[in-house]
Amino acid sequence: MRIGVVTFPGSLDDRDALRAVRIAGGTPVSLWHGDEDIKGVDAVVLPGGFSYGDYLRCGAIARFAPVMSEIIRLAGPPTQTSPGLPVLGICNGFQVLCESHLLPGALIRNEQQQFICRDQKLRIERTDTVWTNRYGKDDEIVVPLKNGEGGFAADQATLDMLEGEGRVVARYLDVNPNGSFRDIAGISNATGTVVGLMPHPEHATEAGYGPEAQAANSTGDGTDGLAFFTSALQGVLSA
Amino acid sequence: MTSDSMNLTPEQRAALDTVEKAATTPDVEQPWAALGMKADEYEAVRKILERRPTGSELAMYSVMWSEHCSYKSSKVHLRQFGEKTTEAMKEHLLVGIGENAGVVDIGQGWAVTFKVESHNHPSYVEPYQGAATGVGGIVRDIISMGARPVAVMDPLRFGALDHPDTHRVLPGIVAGVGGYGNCLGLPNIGGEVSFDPCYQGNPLVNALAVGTLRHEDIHLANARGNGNLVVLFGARTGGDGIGGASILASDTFTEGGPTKRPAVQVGDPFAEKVLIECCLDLFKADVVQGIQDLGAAGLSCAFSELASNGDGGMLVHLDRAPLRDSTLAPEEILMSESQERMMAVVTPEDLPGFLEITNRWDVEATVMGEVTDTGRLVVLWHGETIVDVPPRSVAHDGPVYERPYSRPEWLDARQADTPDRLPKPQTDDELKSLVVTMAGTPNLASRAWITNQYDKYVQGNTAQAMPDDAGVLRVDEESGLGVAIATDCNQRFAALDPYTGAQLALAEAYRNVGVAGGKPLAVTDCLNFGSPEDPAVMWQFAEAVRGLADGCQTLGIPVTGGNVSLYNQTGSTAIHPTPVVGVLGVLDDVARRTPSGWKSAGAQLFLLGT
Amino acid sequence: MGRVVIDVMPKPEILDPQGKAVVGALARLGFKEFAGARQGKRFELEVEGEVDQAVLDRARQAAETLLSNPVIEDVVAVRAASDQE
Amino acid sequence: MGRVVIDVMPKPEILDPQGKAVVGALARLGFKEFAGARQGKRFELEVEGEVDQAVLDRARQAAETLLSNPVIEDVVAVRAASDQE
Ligand SMILES: Nc1ncnc2c1ncn2[C@@H]1O[C@H](COP(=O)(O)OP(=O)(O)O)[C@@H](O)[C@H]1O
Repeated sequence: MRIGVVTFPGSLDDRDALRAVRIAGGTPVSLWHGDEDIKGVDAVVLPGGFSYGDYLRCGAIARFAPVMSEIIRLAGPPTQTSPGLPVLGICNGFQVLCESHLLPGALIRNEQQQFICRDQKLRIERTDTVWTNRYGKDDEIVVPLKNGEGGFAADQATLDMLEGEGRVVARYLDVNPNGSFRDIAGISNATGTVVGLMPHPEHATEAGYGPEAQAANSTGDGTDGLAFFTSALQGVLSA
Repeated sequence: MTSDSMNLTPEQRAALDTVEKAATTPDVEQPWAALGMKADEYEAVRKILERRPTGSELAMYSVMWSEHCSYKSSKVHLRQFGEKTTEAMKEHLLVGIGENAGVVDIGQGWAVTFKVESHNHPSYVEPYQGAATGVGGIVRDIISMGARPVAVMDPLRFGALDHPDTHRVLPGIVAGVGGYGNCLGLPNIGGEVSFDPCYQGNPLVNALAVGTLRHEDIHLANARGNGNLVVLFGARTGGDGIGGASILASDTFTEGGPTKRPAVQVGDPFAEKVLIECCLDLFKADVVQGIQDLGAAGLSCAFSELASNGDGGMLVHLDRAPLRDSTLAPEEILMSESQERMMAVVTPEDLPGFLEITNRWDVEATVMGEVTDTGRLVVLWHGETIVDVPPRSVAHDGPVYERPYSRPEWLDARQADTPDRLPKPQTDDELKSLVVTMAGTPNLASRAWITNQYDKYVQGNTAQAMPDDAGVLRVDEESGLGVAIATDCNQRFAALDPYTGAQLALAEAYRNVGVAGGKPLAVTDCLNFGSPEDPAVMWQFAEAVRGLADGCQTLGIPVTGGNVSLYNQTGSTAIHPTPVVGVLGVLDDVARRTPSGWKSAGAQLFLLGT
Repeated sequence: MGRVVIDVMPKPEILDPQGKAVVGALARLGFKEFAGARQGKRFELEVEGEVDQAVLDRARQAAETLLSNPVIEDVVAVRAASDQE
Repeated sequence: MGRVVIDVMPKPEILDPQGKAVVGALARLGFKEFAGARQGKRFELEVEGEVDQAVLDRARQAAETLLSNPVIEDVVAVRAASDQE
């Protein structure tokens, strides 16, 4: 199972995502923003960071990278021959997915106007996506969150549509860290192949390097994020 | 490499201050005083050159001989760090004081480089950009050693928390440290936040960066090998931070006079992130002979230091420097502090490979000139020679001062003023309320409101960060080999007794590394003091250095590098002496680190020591 | 050398955290008469030669594809810079 | 209800990483005619009633104290919003 991780200039968590894929048992493959080729990978992770500095809007410039044209093409609506390339966008990757219109809505400046880094509790609400099928419905997990522009925003109709179709993948619990509408931390496309998530599951895949154990109440050792990556292995196999 | 003097208009050529012209016009008045030089320093330059300096030479000498670049007041004291370092203490030292940063062997073929530096004054003027470019600058020091930067720390000091100006300064500085570090993908693994009215008009922004490398990857700042090329790469040169140089430019450019030159530098962390990755690829491809980052004193520093550390001379065509502002005069280009630039020495054979990598990262690279065997640093401007100097005289043989110092008389009164005059809590309730009050004071309360703005997770190797006593990082993912780093200083102790205060700072950082499970190996320091022209301050400085050097000798770990920041004062009132000390230790396996805090009910408590 | 000015503002119905922070800060400084604030972006693009209709059309295209995100922002103006600007 | 528009731009001599990013991205998308770009801020402040000179003076004061950083930015315009805006 080969999972590609795109490096844009300014990507930061690309190496962490590659490591998470490896820990999950997959084969990590580095992809380069300037290539149109995705090396035949089975799924793609768009990692966190500040692609192209994010000076214009987060993800706005990365969306036009050559590799994104290919990813947008392959991840588009399912056809008879293909269910659509699974893509997980984490943080900046989520922003890129929204700018690419693979996911609805947008991510705006945190309500409190500051970058925030914290161990964040989430509820996993959709478990039939490629990226969350190893979680139980309504599992509560703790993974790091770190963003300056992480507030999920969309108009009422879009929000109602996402809720109605059960496309809210994860919701913030206890604290809404950035002013996201309806506490939304992550959403998916209709078929559950494309998922965008503001918090960072790749930073919670190795005991001792993730959230403090006592805060991580699902696995108890700070590895609550690993199931995103093991899910993909499972999900891609069964797809 | 043809020179193109035709690009200058006849007026520009006539206005240009060349070496030739300097030799025939000895009596031209030069603005050395306005550039911060003393009369005898200017005379010394004339003696070295056996003529008056050109405007460009004056620019170079004035900035390289400034306190900031030449350490002219502190040098005589700092020597102790070397002199008191025994052979045994050097056991783990791969590169010592003098290079961009020290390099320490941590075993298994791995090395670590780390250094702390100040960006105090710029952060007061423009808090966000000042702090941001402070982080950017220290990170470039780490890259230039051949290392991958892996973490930052930020010892910060502010005036009173409730002072209105603190509300201007603090949020900007914290956002700047965070904004730049977060965007570079460097976890922030610790630091300090301390409030004291002495910093009201002079906050301290110290930034520490750590990098890791394999032993064989060490790179040094020298220009060797006749015919090797000198390549400037990274951001374009603009008019950043050259307030003083405009004085010179106004000599040169008659029409219109000097344009407005910003005294502040604006950082572009994205450009630096790309520069990091680009440099690492260059090192991997083994196409770099010598490398130097551009910081304070910009090209003046890079040219003269590379040449001075090398074995010959250097010839550069300054007009080749890519500019952001085409109106810059050569003196200004030499002095510009534009951020996110590096300079490398590359063999002609390696140049194509070098350029292929810079192109891949969209980093602009320009061959500025070459290493020569003349022993001179020669700078051309459209074919005209505007600098011709012995590089060592600029970079290393600057003035050295033995400034007078004496123990201030008021120290006795200060030392006599002990806590004994404070009321002691008499009852349980008083004790309880005192503890609660103390816990609520800004200097003891949680710093989470600040540290929550820093990414501590990026790179996935942070084993310990805020609120632990020391930051702990994994260096080798297979073996778990890692490092622990802590920075400390209690300026109030140092104000009472700078000798002991510096040792207490060292001891605290040493203990913090020790309790985390690290074996302390090396020290870096950032010495923040007032004006060296005040004998009382100079005494504090001398005592602090002596204390730190003695302390290091007692503990058996060497100082590998650091930074001195003087003139931290408001009017004639200096800040408390603030010798910030960083200690680095090694852990064979970070899995065995010890975090602070009580983790389980029923654990037993022991008090160790006296 | 001509200059095009492009103004982009957050859509009225979208929460504007910066704008909210600005109103708060203004009020604290005593500027209580400003009851609302929104913060958007202003771009200045340089072109060789005159800013004619063709240039403005291209600039609008750039504004709508890259410089703004239609989900949260509106392009409120695309125009030649006046001489004073 | 009146509206004041305030435009703030980075000083010309100051590095503008945003502008740099915009030119680069425009060029990659084929908008090669835009040789330079700078990115600044546009604020809209709301007031009860008319925007008269007194309001504009106050707005300029706000622009210079809070909305811009004089070390690196210039306030390029303070004006009443036109009806179309
Ligand atoms: N400016 C800062 N940046 C990052 N970490 C900081 C900063 N200030 C304090 N910290 C971290 O917060 C924790 C508590 O700091 P401090 O109260 O100074 O510790 P102590 O009192 O134990 O020396 C430490 O982990 C320290 O590294």
